[in-house]
Amino acid sequence: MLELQDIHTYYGESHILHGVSLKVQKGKMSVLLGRNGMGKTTTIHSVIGFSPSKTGKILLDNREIQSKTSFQIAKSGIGLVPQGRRVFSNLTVKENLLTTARSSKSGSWTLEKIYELFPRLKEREKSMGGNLSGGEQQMISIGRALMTNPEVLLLDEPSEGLSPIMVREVMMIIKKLKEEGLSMLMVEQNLSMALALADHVYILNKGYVVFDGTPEELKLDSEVKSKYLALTS
Amino acid sequence: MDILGVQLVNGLSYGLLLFVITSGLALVFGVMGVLNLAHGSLYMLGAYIAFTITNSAFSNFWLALIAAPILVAVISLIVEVGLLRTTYHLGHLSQVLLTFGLAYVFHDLAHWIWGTNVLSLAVPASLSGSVSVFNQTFPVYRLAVIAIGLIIAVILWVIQEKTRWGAIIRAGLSDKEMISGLGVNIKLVFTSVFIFGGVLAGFGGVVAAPILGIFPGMEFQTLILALVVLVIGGLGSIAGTFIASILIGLLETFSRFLLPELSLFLPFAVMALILVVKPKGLLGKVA
Amino acid sequence: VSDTETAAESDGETLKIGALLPASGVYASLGKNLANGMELYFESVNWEVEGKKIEIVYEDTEVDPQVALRKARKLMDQDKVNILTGPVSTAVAYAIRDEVESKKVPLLVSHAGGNDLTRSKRSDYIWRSSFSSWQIGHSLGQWAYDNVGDKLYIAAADYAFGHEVADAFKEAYESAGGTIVEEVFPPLGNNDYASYLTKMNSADADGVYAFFAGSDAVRFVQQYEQYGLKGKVPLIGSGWLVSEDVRGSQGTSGEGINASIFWDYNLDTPENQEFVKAYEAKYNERPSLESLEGYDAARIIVEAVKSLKGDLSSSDNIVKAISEVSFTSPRGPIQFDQETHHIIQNMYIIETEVKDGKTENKVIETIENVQDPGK
Amino acid sequence: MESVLTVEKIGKSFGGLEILKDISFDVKKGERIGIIGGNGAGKTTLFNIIAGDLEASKGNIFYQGKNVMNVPNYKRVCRGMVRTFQKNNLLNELSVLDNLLLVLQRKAGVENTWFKPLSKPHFSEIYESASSLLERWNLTDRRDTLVKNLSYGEQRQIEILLGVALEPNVLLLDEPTAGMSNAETKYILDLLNRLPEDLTILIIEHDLDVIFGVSDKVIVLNNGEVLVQGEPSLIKTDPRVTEMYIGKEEVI
Amino acid sequence: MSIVTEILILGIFALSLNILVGYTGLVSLGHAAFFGVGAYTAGYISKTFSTNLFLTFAAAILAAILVSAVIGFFCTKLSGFYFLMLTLAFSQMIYSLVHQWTSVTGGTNGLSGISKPTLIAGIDFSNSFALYFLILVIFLLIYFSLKRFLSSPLGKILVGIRENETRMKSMGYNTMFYKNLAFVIAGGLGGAAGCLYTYFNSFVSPSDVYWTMSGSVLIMVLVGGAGTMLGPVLGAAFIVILETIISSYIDLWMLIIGTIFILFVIFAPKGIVGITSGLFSQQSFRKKLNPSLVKIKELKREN
Ligand SMILES: Nc1ncnc2c1ncn2[C@@H]1O[C@H](COP(=O)(O)OP(=O)(O)OP(=O)(O)O)[C@@H](O)[C@H]1O
Ligand SMILES: Nc1ncnc2c1ncn2[C@@H]1O[C@H](COP(=O)(O)OP(=O)(O)OP(=O)(O)O)[C@@H](O)[C@H]1O
Ligand SMILES: [Mg+2]
Ligand SMILES: [Mg+2]
Repeated sequence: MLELQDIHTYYGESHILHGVSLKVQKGKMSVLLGRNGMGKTTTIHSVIGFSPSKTGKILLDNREIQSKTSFQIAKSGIGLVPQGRRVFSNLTVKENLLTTARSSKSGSWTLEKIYELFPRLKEREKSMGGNLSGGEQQMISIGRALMTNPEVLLLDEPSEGLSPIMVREVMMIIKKLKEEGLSMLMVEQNLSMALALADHVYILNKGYVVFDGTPEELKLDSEVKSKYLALTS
Repeated sequence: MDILGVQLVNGLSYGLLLFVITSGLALVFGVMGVLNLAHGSLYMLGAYIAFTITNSAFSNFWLALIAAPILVAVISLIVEVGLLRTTYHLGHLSQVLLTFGLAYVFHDLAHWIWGTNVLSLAVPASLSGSVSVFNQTFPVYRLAVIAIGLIIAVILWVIQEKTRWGAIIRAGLSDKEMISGLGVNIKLVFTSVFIFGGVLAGFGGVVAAPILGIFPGMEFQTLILALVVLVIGGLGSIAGTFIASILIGLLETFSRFLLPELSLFLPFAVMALILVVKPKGLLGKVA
Repeated sequence: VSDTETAAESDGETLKIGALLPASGVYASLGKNLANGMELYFESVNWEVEGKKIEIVYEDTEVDPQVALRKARKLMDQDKVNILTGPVSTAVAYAIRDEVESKKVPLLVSHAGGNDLTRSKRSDYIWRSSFSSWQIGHSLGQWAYDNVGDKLYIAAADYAFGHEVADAFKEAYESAGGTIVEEVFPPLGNNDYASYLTKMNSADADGVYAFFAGSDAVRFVQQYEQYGLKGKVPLIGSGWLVSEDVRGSQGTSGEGINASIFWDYNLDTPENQEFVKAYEAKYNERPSLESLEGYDAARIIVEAVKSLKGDLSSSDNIVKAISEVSFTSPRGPIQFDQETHHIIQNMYIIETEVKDGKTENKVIETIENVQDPGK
Repeated sequence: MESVLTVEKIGKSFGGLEILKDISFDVKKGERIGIIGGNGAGKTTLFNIIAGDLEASKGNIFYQGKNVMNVPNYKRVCRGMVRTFQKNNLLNELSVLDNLLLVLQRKAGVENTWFKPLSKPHFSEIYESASSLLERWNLTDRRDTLVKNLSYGEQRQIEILLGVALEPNVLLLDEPTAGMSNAETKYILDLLNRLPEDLTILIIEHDLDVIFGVSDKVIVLNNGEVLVQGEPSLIKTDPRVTEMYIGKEEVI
Repeated sequence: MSIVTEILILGIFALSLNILVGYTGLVSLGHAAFFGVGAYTAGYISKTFSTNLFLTFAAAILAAILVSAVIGFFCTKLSGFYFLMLTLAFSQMIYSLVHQWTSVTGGTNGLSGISKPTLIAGIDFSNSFALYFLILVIFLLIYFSLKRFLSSPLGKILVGIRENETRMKSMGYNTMFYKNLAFVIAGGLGGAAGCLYTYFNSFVSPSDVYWTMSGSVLIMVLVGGAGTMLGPVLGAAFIVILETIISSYIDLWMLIIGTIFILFVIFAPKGIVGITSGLFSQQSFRKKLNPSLVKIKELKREN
């Protein structure tokens, strides 16, 4: 569904991604792991066009999208839950959800369904986005992306700031979304969540893909785990 | 008693004239975060173009009222796409400086094209008469201005509060990158808003010209007043701009009537007072 | 502006005139007309006097005295002009006064009319060929009492010049026996007179004396009509209320205004007819008051240099020569008051009337040889 | 042990919405308090009030025995009460080192020097402590990077670093490890446990490993009220906490 | 010579505004108020009381400091555009005061015929070289003191406030105090510049207090390079030279200056200093608290 081929991305002079290649199969979840500052967000940003890659190809449904601008990429069916939430602080909760909403054949998310999912948001419907708590903002961020009814969803640390009970809730949704055929690329620090959901795992280190395999393979590879994820057990 | 009544109508008419002039500035600022110091210049161009049209073969005020704003919109389009767009990533101060430079450029262009004489725009016969208000002669045109101001206020309020457009635009103000990442062509939206701001400025120029006149430097005079109105109302609030326009209109009218020596001082004093008491203006959103 | 080709230094073969005139800002059109007037006269003498080539170096004063001062310094230090002329704004004239005096460069003031320039700020090097605010205001006082009534309302733009004109008028009017019911001073560049007019309308006055110029004059006179005062309360004032540059924009609203001024387009003298004809032939537009001022200033300079036989070596001699110039100008006979350094000239009372849908001024009375008291 | 911070009947409403209702608790010197609670329970709001960044609608805060309700936020910092933010709040256009120097010059009490350049020769102690801090936090190679050019997780670390560098008496940490990778989270956990014993810490976290790794006592907020407070072992097994906050263990 | 003197004076003025705009991140459009207060104070005292250099200079600075303390008290409570507009409002109020208080200020005509300052009885600065050197010495003193001040810990606090005021509070800084301090220092130096301008011109005009003056000095700072020491001085030089030269040759000089601004904004947003530093060094400049590469805190609508 989504494929990155040999992506090189720069911030000004500094070379951040060194030939990243990865794939997301239709209806599957690929997870991107790695320590802080290794280039995970940069990868996501390369896909959505915030920091376009200098060389390499990005294919969505076999169509090249790397030279398009962000709004075109998003419109061609990619949804984004960014790192740090980035809710529109001067819009109400409801406006945050509705403003960029789009309908499409691939999804059927509506305001009611989002409210059902996050009852907290309904309670805060008229509050300004900027006044919400961290976790509430994360819910908006997820809801907002779903409301664009994408075919591919990019999730950059969706569990950040969510309480354990909400994390579990979000996991359930993601599972359901997969079943409905949505393809996803997720960056996640919460390992148990990541591994429970992933169909495929990539590990980034300093802009290089250093592991490419299934969660099971990763569980067995203790060297990779300790070296790149600082997991001892 | 009668004289107070007439002054009240004077104040309303002047206030709504201010609103017509300021609305475009308020819209562009509220929506794009661009403090368009060339707004006064677009206003001036509207007036001068209207003058040229009414003094051409067509010689028709109503044609000028439609054509001048359209021409100003074209100029706005060129400004936004050709210049402003290249500076959005540099922060808002850059746009202030850029539009300030533009104001200079437009000033001399007008000087060059239309010369330095004082010009005036004749009102069509249907609006040029006078009627009696509170037993005093009152120009019909000023009553028409009240109506025009109210219509524009309603249109803007609907656009900003009742359509998704308004929300998209405000979202763009909060995080431009993110809104495009969600599939909105924010550049196009910004261009349209700027053009619409230009239309309002040009329209304001035509409507104001019969009252305020057309002369070199008119744009700076208007700009300062418009900025005062904008700030008193609270940045980004159309309703606030509306209230502030009427407030300043009444204030100026009555201060000229009662305390003429202070009329230069008062608008600024009121602005300072309001900012000290309500740091975000009358209806500005509180942080 | 044309004619700025620089003859590197003042070589003794050219008469270099530094013209400090606004080319931008609100007074730009006055500056342009002054320049046109000067050039018209110099052209009539082929840009030459006593074998010297005449050259004008223009500097834009904008509306900022500080800028003007900078430009005046440049004209004196760098261009080494023989004579300075110009300022439109009185503030500019005051700003450059000390600099001019300390550098001993003759300044022939061709517009700025603030009283003090030929009173407390008088300088050996400064002579004025235009007018003073006293002349403008004072000249209408007696006439107003005789012809309008004994209760008047005064409205004048709120700046030094407006106050001076209003005061001079008041002085003359009151000594004639009239009373001023109220004075109001709207800010310079005020954009809407509605409030003032409404108040005037209900005041108990026989007429209104107004001093406004430029865009203020256009709006004031137009709105005077719109608010129903025209024809009801007589409007009188200074000539700028209905001068050549504003009447076109006023439509017919200026009809019936009486004003006092030192020149009018329709002044019926051979000198004036000749001037008007020459001006219209060259520029294809009517001369304004400022065109006349420029024209006269140019002639004064030429006459002075003639009497010096072209000897420009001493600025004291130039000043002396200027002070002795007298001739019959399009505005009538003029000469300098040796005491005040200010011009003695006729003042005219004009009336604005409608002809073929346009307004024209008509001279209805002449007050001869008006001399500023100098105090 | 003496109590260093007392929260007394704190309440807060926004508009008509009551966000905090009569929150009271007491913190002894050197205690490590974990604060947990569902999203929007009011944890950050409580911190804002304790730190003086937000006015309470009612109630009192006592710090070191004195009522500090009328003490402005910066003065509370000077008296040793320091907070970090849930949302990164740094001097983005300055380098990591400059962020740190601004903290350290204040700590050293030289911030009002006005005629001596802030440079190594003049203020060597400050530069040295900056270097050693950066060294310890493994950030030496990030020293001259502008903060805005750091990754999200790296910025989180600076956020904590600036708080710790002030060597406070009371440290309020708002979700310090959110967005940090496992390795860094572990490091922070170690670090917190190695901080001086008499330092009082209040920490908000959703990562229960961190909470239970540092806290002596846990306070659970729910809908603006204290649901329970007590020993970590007690909290872990409290059925209300499981129901409201942790959720049932389910196999996915 | 006279043009250099003028550049030095306006350079001081621009440097003073730069403390606010470039370092503290407070974009003021009312700085002419202090320039005017300094200029009028010096002028009025010279005309009515004494022309003593130290007396007039000290009085001008003191008056400017007092006025800026009052105005600053209100203005520093605001930020962004509201700050900008409030400074504008106050300066316009001072302008109308100057305009109306004719007995002291001379109204629209300004104060003219002001004598040059005297050092001690008999020794004065009526010689333009002497005056030039006096101004040069004052300029150098101010320039180097300011440079040292801004690189001191206290100066860095201002930069911190520009970047993130809430964070500075959380570090324990009383930001309100420092903002007021910056405002007063900037006002005092602005007054000093105004005083020198009076010495130089022997004349004070209301246009010195008008918002266009605030606008041009802001442009000097931004075109030169805000947040740097050299920038404002270069900006002052650039604008003064440009205005003097261009307007001598062309009527439409506003068109030229406007176009140049626009080119600066688009192609050299960091001003003249930004261009030159780009040429001379790429790496070393990125380090340290070097504000030249730091964007001015955005005039953002706070939400
Ligand atoms: N705007 C920028 N300019 C320059 N360098 C940047 C910029 N943004 C990020 N970097 C650098 O790029 C590298 C990768 O950053 P990225 O945000 O992709 O990391 P990440 O893997 O998402 O980390 P985290 O887990 O902390 O979010 C980091 O070293 C960071 O310092
Ligand atoms: N300024 C405000 N105006 C209105 N409501 C607010 C404001 N600030 C916070 N709230 C509301 O108060 C509640 C508590 O917010 P707070 O940030 O304290 O939650 P929290 O416990 O820190 O949650 P999280 O774990 O998600 O960060 C939220 O529901 C939020 O929407
Ligand atoms: Mg990241
Ligand atoms: Mg929180």
